[in-house]
Amino acid sequence: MSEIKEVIVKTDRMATDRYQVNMGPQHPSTHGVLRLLVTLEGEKVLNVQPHTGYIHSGIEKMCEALTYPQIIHLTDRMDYLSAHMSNEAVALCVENALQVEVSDRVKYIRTIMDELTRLASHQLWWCVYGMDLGALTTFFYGLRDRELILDIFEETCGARMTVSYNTPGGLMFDIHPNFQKRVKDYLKYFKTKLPEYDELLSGNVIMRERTEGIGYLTLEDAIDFGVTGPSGRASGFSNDIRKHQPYSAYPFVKFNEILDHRCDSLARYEVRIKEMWESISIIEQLIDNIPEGDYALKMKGVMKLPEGEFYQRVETARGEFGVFIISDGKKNPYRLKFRSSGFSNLFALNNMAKGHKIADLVAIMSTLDLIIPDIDR
Amino acid sequence: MTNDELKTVLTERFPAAEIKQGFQYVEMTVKAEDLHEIAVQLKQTDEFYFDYLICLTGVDYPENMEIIYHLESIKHRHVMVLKVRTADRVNPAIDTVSDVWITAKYHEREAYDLLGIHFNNHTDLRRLFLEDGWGFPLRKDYVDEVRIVER
Amino acid sequence: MKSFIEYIVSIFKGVWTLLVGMKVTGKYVFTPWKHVTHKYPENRETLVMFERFRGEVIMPHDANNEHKCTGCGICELNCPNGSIEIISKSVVTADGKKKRMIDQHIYHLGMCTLCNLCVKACPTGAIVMGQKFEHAVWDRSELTKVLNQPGSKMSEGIKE
Amino acid sequence: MAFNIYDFTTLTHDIHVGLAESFSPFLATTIEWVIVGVVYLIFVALFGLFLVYAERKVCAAFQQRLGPNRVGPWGIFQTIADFIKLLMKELIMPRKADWFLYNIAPFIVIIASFLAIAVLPFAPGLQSLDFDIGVFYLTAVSSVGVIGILLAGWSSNNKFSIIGAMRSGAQILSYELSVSLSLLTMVVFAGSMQFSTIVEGQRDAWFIFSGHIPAIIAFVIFLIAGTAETNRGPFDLAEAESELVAGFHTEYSGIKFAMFFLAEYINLFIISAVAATVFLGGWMPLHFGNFESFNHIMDFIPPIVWFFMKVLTVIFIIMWFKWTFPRLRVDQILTLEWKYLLPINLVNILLMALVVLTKFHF
Repeated sequence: MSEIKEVIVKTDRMATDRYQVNMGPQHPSTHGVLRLLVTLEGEKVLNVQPHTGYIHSGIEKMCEALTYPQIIHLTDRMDYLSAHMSNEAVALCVENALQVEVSDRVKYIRTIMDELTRLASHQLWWCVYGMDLGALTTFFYGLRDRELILDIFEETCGARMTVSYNTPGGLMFDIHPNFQKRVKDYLKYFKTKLPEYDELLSGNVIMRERTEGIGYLTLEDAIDFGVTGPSGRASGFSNDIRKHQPYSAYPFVKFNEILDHRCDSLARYEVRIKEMWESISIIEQLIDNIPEGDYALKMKGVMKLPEGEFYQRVETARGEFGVFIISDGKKNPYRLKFRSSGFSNLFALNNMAKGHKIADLVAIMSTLDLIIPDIDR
Repeated sequence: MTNDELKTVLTERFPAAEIKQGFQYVEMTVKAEDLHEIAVQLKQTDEFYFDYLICLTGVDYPENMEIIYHLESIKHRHVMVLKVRTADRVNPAIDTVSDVWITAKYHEREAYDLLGIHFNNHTDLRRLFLEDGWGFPLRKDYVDEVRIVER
Repeated sequence: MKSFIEYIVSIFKGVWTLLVGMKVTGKYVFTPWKHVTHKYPENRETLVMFERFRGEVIMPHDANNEHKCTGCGICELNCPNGSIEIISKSVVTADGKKKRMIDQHIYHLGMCTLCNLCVKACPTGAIVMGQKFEHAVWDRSELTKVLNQPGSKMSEGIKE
Repeated sequence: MAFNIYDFTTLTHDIHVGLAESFSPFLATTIEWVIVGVVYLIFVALFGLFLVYAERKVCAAFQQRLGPNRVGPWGIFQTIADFIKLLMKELIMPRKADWFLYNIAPFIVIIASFLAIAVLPFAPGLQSLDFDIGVFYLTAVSSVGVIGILLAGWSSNNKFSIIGAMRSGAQILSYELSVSLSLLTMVVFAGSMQFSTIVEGQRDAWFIFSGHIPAIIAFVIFLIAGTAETNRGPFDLAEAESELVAGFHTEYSGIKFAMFFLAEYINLFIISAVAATVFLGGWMPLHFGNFESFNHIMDFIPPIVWFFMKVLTVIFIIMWFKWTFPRLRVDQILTLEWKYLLPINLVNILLMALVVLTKFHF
């Protein structure tokens, strides 16, 4: 109530011109239970206030009671579209703290899985973005292609989304014998479908009009707000952890960090489309060269981290993900903090959507690729 | 700058602070009253230029609360950890850095929500996730008999 | 004049991009045999899940109604959600020794996140992941299962 | 009563004569009205249901899905099941809604659709009103529906509804111009506003062929503007699911929602039928100048079948639009109308007038 009063007092014109709309928690475009308190003047957005917490599950608190291998299964459920990467972040953090080095085979498989996850996530983002713009057919094309990746996951990891495939010290299972063939088949298939994405949506004049120059986020603001991932890179914020602090097999592969300096919705769109091509290229470099070796190290039954503070950054599909473990030498972390990418990205929304139409607000929010459990944790 | 260089420069620049090499990054512990001043300097001095606040973590220790800032410079590509301890554990208060890094505004709201750390001069210090009057779940002495099942 | 030409060109370009988009969807509408829908309840008979698929935790019993579970409780320790409870009992064996045996291996499917940690930790391989995925029940209590069948016993030759 | 699938004139005439002989003139006219009303009602309800089903199936095909396939063979009873569900649902009204306007709005929308359907010639003799200002009448009544939409949005006491209604108002007012002007282009060509005359004028060649360039431009503009008038994607701003939840009918449930839903599909039918009548020859078979044998085969197909074939084709194209394109923004929708369609349309009328004057047509 206090917020509403504030807005009315601040208006310089008739207060009746402005009104507030609650988008969410049950709104078709928020993809989850996010509530946006939007102040409107006609169709123009004046202010967006995100209200989070509808799906806050206290994962950080839960982690304090769990052992390190057990934490993995919670990270699946935060950013459920980047499950592999979040799993890997915890696994890497624990491995670093214990100062063990996994075999190259594990590194390669992890990287391939990461990139497959990124592909799947960007596909889902693409189709949902189309849906938010009103092109409902894209939704099914994106899902159609994503299903096949999930099949690959299911065969090797045993689950489609909440994979829990990484463990501290390696992997849950070795890859399935069919894995390489399936991935190669998939890439061959998807390379024919990705140009279709461009034909259907990227080139479309309506889509161009809806995105060009919309949702401007300057480089300074992107850094200041901590907008990472493809959204930040579209503003020229070079923040690809894979490039700057390489982990797993990323040092072994050649790939480009996709940067765009146009800072608008279209740039964020195109960065993700280009990232899909990059992911394909990374997987192609690795898939035939998976070295022999153990898929998991022999770890102690009860892992106890040395006393200290350990931070691990990885690049998920929607930005930088950080795991910060403070250990007091016991089998559970003393404090565990997840730096989630969506959390920082969300709060730049007000800055980007101000002055645009309500339809653009939806489109801009969609380009940020928000996952609500990732924000609320 | 590498960690060692960073450590040297930081020691020169902030003699009052306690600086050590952590597991990965240089860690600098500052006094609560100096925090804002140092944060401004870390961001604006050209040799540091820590313009990107990666992560803000509040930790509940037995005697005090600690707030840990992970900072990165996009220009120089170095990372450091800034730490600050509050004097009080029950009613912790600390200066905000949200005017230095905007993203801190929301991370601080999260820390306020989950740990009850009060950030002075914060323009919009409301709870972020939980209802008003919930309690501060990330504190070690938080009890919730209904929702937390101990094994 | 130049802007007028641009205006005309923009119309034709715009229409062209729209037609390209319509080509893509048109390609699919006229090839209905390429539909990707799975007819799920109809294909129940032929639907084979991947061998590693994690549907639920089960305890295989052999023909003599014997399982491999020693009741050691490692799975219970490893479970992050507390979805496994081991109730053991003391049994007097043939040679007069007292021995702890499993009485009930209780599994709360409703709490399980299918993370595979219990299966991985099991020293005797007594529990495995089952393929069943249709878990809908009318009452929540039906989700609590006892994995070892009534009257079953541990098979011989399992080291503790 | 002589029933002739190729010409319903004798059938309707016989009914009229039979009634006039048996009853007093007043009673006969009343009974005729009732019969016509009931026939239209049944037709609209059935065709509406069919269109909903067709839309689902077509949309599914675009999206590589199967669409409804549970209720009955190929799911053909799905829409009937849905309709029964809607009939049985509770009618919920927001507490502070304007009771009168809220309840009357769906009826205004559906009445407007019914009014428009009256002038459409389905086949020879199957037309209830044959005004000499048929086109004029149609454009007039087809925009009455927007009043219902505005009332629905206003009276619902919901911000999303009012935004949707206002969008719809602005949109339909603008696109009414394009619809009328593109029809006017064809009126210039046909030299008549009477639908029967327009159809009769296409006996040798449909207007889209005989009017060549200006007719094709007018047809394209009519399709775009017509899609916008029916509030269908990519112009479905009034409903705009991802932005406004359901726009003006957010707060409607049960049968009142069904009325909006039905009206939307009737409007789709009307727009397609007008396009088919004015541009594609209505119930006229496909004729090519001197190919006598070809023309003869075409004549063998009954006119009513021709009419519905054309209508369904146009409906399919409009569905194709919807399931391919992203939605426009509200300012873009007005830009499209005022900066593109309207000037093109005005130039096109001039072009058409030139074509008619120089007799440069087939």
